[in-house]
Amino acid sequence: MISVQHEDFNIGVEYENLRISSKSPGAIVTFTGLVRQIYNKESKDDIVKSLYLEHYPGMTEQKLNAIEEQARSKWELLGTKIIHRVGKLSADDQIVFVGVASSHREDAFLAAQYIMDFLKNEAPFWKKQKTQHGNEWISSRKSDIAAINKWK
Amino acid sequence: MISVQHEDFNIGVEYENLRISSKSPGAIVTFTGLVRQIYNKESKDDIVKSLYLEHYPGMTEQKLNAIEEQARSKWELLGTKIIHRVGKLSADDQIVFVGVASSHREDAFLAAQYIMDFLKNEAPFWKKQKTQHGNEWISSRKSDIAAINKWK
Amino acid sequence: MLKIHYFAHLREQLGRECDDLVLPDGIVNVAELIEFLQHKDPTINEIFESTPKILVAINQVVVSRDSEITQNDEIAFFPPMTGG
Amino acid sequence: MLKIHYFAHLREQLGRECDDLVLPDGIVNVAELIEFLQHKDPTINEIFESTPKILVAINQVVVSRDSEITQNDEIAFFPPMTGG
Repeated sequence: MISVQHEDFNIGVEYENLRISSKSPGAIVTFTGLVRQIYNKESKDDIVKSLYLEHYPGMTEQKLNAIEEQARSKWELLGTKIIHRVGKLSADDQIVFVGVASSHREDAFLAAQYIMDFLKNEAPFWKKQKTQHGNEWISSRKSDIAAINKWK
Repeated sequence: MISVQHEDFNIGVEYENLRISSKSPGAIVTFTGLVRQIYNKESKDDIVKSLYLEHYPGMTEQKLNAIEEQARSKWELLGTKIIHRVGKLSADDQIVFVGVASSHREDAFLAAQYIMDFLKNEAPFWKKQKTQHGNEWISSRKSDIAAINKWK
Repeated sequence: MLKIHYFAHLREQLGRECDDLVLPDGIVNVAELIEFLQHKDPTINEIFESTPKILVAINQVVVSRDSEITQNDEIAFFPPMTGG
Repeated sequence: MLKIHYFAHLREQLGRECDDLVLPDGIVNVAELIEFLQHKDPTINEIFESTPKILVAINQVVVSRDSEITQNDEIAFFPPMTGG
């Protein structure tokens, strides 16, 4: 299941939903991405005041569903959930949640990583951060693009 | 932080503790292991009625601390938590929790997997399961032993 | 009628979210459409000249610049994704 | 005095959790201690004969069978771990 939403989410609730809706899982992995106070290590004085998340309505949901489907075809999964927030966020806010239930831990770990790697590169979201130096659209990271290649 | 305990644990609470105690994490990964109703795929009629978890008090805590320390020396982590239950458990009960907070998702995912792989092979816990066919000590899995080798 | 969407800094630089455009005669693929828009709109020209990598989607699927465009397609231009 | 702990099915087969033993003369390493215990206790002999892989810890650290034992060590025998 996927959700693109303005509202915050609760890991405890999401975990329990996965646990209850999956048939006797042996392993549940959750990933939560949060807004770091300092996004760029090289400029440590740039404290993130807020983050604006733009998306492409329609395409975003379609892409997240496709990524979830790909993961479910590659591993034996009992349940998956993807949540991504949009709009204005502050430092330390939660941005993204991926939850995966499976019989075995390897499958749950791999699927959660796979979903995050593809979400980063293929789901149409864009981040703009506000620091004391003004507003700036964040560029994509080489390490995120490289992360895709390990699945090929 | 590690804990070997009889009591159940709450993922929502553990996640929030990690989130609050870590300084501005960008990624939090949680792994939860649960008692599967069917442990062994080859004997599908063996429904797990209960599970008894034995441990070696003292050595267990020492080993979990060492595994946590190893993970913290290999990756840049902002917070870690390991919980393992002992005593009598039932199907679908939670057994083990690993939570890792980091600036980056790769480190959080790798550290959580590393901790689980070493916990499985090196922490002195033993499982005895009760099915309709009686009680049986569970043997170690080849796949768990193999999992260690990928870190060498 | 083509619907052309712009996202992130493209949208900001352009000062609008989308354009409606009747597919011009002789325009067959994405590359040709971009060239047409660059001639038509100096701001679009500037954006494409100054931005190293702009992605294109036709009907919500990322495509290459030699992909064919047909009337009523939904086109979108945006920088590489940075979600998650 | 050595303290010898048994865990999991070893403990169950033996019917006890631990033994106290004064380190016998001439016993220097784990292999020799196991041999000594097998001679002394038929159930221990049976356990070691029938179990393919028994791990040994000295003072809560898993060691190999040629590891030296000294008086007052805490010894433990157990099958491969199956936690998690």
